[in-house]
Amino acid sequence: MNLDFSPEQVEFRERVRDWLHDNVPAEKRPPDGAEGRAFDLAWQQTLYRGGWAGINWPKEYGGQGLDTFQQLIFLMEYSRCGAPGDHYRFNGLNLAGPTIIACGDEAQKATYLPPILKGEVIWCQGFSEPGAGSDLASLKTRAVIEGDEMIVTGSKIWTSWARFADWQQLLVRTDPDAPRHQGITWVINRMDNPGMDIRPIRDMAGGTDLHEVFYDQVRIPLQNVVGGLNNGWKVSMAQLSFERGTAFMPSQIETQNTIEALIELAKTRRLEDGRYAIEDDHIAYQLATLRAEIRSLLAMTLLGISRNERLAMPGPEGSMLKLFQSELYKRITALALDILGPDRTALDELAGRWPRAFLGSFANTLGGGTSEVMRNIIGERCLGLPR
Amino acid sequence: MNLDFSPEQVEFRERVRDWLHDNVPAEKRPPDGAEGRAFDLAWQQTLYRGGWAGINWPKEYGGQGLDTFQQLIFLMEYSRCGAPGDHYRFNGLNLAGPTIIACGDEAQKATYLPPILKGEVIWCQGFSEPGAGSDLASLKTRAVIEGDEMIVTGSKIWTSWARFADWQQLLVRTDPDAPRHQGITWVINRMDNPGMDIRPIRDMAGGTDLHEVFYDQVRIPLQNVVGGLNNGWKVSMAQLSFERGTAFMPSQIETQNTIEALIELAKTRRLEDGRYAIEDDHIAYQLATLRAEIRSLLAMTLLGISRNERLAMPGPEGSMLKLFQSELYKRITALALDILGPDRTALDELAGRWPRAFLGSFANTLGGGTSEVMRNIIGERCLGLPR
Amino acid sequence: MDLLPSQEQQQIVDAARHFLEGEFPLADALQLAEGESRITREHLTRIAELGWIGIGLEEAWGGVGYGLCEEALLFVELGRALLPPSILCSVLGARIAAAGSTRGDAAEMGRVTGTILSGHCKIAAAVPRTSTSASIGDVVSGEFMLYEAGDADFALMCNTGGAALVSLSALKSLTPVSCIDPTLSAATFAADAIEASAFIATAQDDLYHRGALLCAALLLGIAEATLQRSVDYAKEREQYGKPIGSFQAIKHYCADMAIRCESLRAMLYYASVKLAQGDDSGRFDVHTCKALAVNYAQLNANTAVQIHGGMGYTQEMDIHLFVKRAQVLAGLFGGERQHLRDLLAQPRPD
Amino acid sequence: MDLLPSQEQQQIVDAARHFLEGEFPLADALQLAEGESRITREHLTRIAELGWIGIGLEEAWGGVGYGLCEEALLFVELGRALLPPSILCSVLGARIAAAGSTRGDAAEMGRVTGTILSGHCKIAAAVPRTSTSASIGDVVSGEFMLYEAGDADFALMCNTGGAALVSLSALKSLTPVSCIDPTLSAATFAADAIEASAFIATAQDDLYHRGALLCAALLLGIAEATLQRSVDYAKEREQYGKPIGSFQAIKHYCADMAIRCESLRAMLYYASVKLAQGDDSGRFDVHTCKALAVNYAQLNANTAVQIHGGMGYTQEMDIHLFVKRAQVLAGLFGGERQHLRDLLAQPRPD
Repeated sequence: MNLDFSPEQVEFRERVRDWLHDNVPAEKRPPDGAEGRAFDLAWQQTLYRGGWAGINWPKEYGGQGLDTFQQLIFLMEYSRCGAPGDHYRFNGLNLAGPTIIACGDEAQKATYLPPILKGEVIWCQGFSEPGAGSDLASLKTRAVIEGDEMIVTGSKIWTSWARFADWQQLLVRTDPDAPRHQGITWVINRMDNPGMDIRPIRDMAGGTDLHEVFYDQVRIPLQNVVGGLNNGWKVSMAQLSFERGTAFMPSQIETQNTIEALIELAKTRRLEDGRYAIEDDHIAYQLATLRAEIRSLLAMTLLGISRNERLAMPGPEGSMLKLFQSELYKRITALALDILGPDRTALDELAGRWPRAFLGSFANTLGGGTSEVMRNIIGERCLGLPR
Repeated sequence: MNLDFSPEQVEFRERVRDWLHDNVPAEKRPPDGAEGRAFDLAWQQTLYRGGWAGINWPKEYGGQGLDTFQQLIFLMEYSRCGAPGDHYRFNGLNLAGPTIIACGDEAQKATYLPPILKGEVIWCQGFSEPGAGSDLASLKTRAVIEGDEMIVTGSKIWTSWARFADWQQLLVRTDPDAPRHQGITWVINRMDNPGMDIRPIRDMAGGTDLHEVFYDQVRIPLQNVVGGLNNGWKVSMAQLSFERGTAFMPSQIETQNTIEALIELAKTRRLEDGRYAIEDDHIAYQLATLRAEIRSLLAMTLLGISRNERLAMPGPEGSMLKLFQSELYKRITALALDILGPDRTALDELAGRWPRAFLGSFANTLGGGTSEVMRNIIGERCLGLPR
Repeated sequence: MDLLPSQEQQQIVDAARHFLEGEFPLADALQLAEGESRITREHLTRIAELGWIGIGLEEAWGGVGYGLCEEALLFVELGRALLPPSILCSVLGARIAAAGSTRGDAAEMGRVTGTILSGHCKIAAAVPRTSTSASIGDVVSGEFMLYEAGDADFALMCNTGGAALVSLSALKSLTPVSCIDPTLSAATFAADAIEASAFIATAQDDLYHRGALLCAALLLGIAEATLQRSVDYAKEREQYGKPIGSFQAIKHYCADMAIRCESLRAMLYYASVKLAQGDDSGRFDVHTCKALAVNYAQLNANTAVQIHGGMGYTQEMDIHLFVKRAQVLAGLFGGERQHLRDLLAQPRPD
Repeated sequence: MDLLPSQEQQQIVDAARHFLEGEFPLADALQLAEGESRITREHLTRIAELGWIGIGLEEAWGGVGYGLCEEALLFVELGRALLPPSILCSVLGARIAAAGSTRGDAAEMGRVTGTILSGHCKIAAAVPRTSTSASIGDVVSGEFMLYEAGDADFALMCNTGGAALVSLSALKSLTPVSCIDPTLSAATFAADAIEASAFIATAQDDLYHRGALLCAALLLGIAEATLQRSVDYAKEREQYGKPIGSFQAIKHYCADMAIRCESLRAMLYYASVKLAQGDDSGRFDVHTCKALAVNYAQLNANTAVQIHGGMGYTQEMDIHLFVKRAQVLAGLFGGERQHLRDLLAQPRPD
């Protein structure tokens, strides 16, 4: 039990801090869309040039080959200084990339990994389907093998950033006769592939980052299959453990910024009765409880990393982090609206970012596994309860 | 939509109020045991002599033959003036009695109903079994028919007041080959019947009102069967609807006394920081919320009675009252302990009734159907969700 | 004593629900441009023709002559259909104007009463942004959030002291605000001693508590509509080969939502009767009702999003509109905190 | 950086758990008469022989020379086994006595340190009934709740200013109290300027935060023990033909309990390290830890009763003991409210 960084780690932290101080862009990220894409790629290019892209990715693919602790140090400094979020880069850096590292062949690694780190491409995901949200194994999008290609027909939903992505990690059913967890294949698809139709979905916070994607006889070369034909369930499970392991670390660290900002809000906003919000004991206790739980979220993250470091693979505890954080975030934003009183209905400066954050928070307990599915996973995989 | 009492009802209320004022005993009920039994029976005798026993029971069995609204008026006045609780009388007055009225034959009614109202006997229940708490239909206590008797072997658990009861309403399996909901019979059993062993269970609040009851070849005449052989499931379901309908009305009304007492406590107790508890906004909002929810509990009770009056039978909404009230009661007592601070660990005068009430409150969300079972019932029977 | 609606009352409810489902299907709201009102001037006159605006107003003033109970029942249906809060303002505004017609500029106020009742006058809701700074009387000051100012004639503002109608033309500078509820327009304004067109003190007609009660009715509509949608969806939508309503997680969410509806409906009936008959506990019961309504409607609407999964998070379904409207209504006629304080301050109700 | 216990630390944990399961099975507690202590004088000396009382005390003072982290790990196990809080008082008492031995009545305090470390001295916990009225220093005043006074030699009392040992013989009139926890005796007393046997100010050795942290460790033991029992029971107990753990209601209760354990364990480790190394955020982290611990241990213990059904409500199972002990520990070394206030008052931690 220690939280000491080695002299090398301390030195590393200084270098990160200095570099970020000099390089984090002053301007805000433009709203989503083509400008958002350009901004994200430019920032990734800056990171790459500075030698900070893919902290824990292998060096031969453009990464830095550093360990989880260095990644942690980097992310903590990164989050602290308010550097740009992952946004469109999220999928490539945290899901598709790590999956190709873990399950891809040499050619795939050489082809797909460097462009991610160099800020040349955006990736998206094609897992969920209209009929199968939480129940991934029941996916129906069909892929028929023909020669050295597969021909894909069906549809996917909840694909973030599809309109602005170059590549897609896609799950398709290649063997309809196999049991439902088998016969699924994980394959790389070009987003400008003929036969695709991409339709944005407006979410309740007003964003259009989510999409439905339709596939009509879309041809994908078999060499794009990662981890082998009909082995996609295993590949995607490996990925979900990244998603529930370290991929959300930045947003866990970010959550601390959010509660601190809310505490500041409570110190400056007055309630209906004229008092500052923080003078209301009910609000104060809620703020304190959230601050405490978010502090423990940091400790859980560090404990999780320590565990991963010893066990070499993220354990099911990542599900606890995901669930805990998403529920905390909902409580933070709901409390913010309570503090704002009648102003809570304003989506502009009047109420700051909070009402939009409140609306956006609903996504957190749905995307990447609903809270109910996460509780099932925790019950079954962490605690061994019967299905 | 009206809450007006007719002139006759107002006049009735005056009579109730006057009589209670003159007759409610000044002394507190002695603790459970033989003295408790004697007190309860004596008070029931007083009620009977005064013409207030069995407000809505048929006149021919000693009841008053009045309607639900008169019963409501009576109970409201009763609760308001702090008259003794049902205690040992609960089962006979609210469960066994109404069931015999609904499903018993003429002889059974004439034999068993008057002694309940006259304060001569105490009843208890024998439904749950060690292996089947919530899952009543899986009960295993066997009854073999032999001539005009059944011979019962098995065990029951959670029987309140068994040591001090004269009669028991017992559910036994009379046809082991029938599907689980069939082959069950509801029968009346004497508590001094040979072959019975009654073992008190100490509950977490220190009480010994609950029991396990063992039956070894216990003989019960078949004329004690209520509602017909193998028809016990239906009889007991009718009973559960009483239990979830009007039987808890007194305790619903009582809950209002409890929250008002807690508000008083908060006005006189000081917190660690020297302020009165009610000056803490967090405590104040919780008290206000509970007061509001308990007010709505009263309104729900009145709405339920109005519905019963139109539909002639308690609907599944009674399950909502049961669940809502038991969860509210837990929150009240937990808040009381929070207000008490370090004194909360004292079971005597120092902290008043609250710590014991807190411990006792755990029974409310377990007995008479756990909160989880109640939510299933509401989901399935009130909302029509699939099983 | 009978807390259920009478046959006549139930007919009002059934007719209203039937009309609203036919004329204002919520699907239409999904097609609106942001800030575009669902209720045009024309709609408002049709609604007025049904007698809804004057439903609880005395006949002597041109109303239909029913009471608060019928008003409350109607507003549950308006809440369920997500009709905008300006209708509530019309109902209350008619009372202010009618009372105003008995004094001061009597003729003018008599005329206004008529235009409100006939749906030819639209009234926007003005909510004090902090109650301490707002002063509402014959002269009005303070900072307000205004909903549906677009083509409105008056703004209605109200606090515990009374309720005022202010001509919208008297408000110099409205600052438009992007409203969380896409079916409502919003703006802020600062009033510096503006003369009200009419003001009515609480002692004369208690519009604050009446407004809070009707607002609670609108919120009950939200709580019930989101429960109903959730139950329907849970029966239909399958995952893992079963309707999701067979999973306890979903089933128990629905059960808790149902209890909230039952509790709030019972309380609304109870408070309506008590306030209508001027009972001692009337105000206590209204505080109770509004506090529960704010809490329960939000819980139900928010839970409905979770039950509907990803689809609930989109604007392709209507669930999000309930979530958003609940936030707007939470602030009208006193927030949850205020009503909780007020109800706790009262003596024990009988 | 590695937040997990080292191999050596894990050995301490394993050995402690093994010893406790063998020597103090909780089944024994169910047989005790009310107020009878599970830890006799003899038990205490055996525990002392294991080095537990001096585990975190510097060797120079006769301790084992481990640190706060090892102490915290040990106390999780003591919490799981529901050993009484007097052991916590012994651990802190030894520090007071040892520090006292460097000044004042040095010889006497040196002797006391020895008797505490060898388990020949028992120390009762005295909790200020309201922190405003209690004054703790070389002279002690105020009203206190006292646990395990029975055969104790000293009472330990502590607040943010420091910690004192008071000879039990100096307390004139104890008023016995029936304790909610049947394995603990309790009493109240009013101290009117009683001279302490020893006092140590927070500036010299911060026993308030150390005590709060170790108390949080005891509470984590409760949270984990009740989770474990619930999971075991949910796998075993069948209803409707299935283990109850396969029902989502129960499964999700267990999942939430598991998150609380993970959160609290991580926070305990983190706070132990931070407080031990005198980090700026150390006290913030302890406030956080104790506030979470009080909340989570109660939630877990209370939920465990519900999961165990009727049996959980009886004294035939041990669940009720955890519920009750959590109430006692909630008040030791500052309650939840106090720690929440304190952590909110601190600047943003790094």
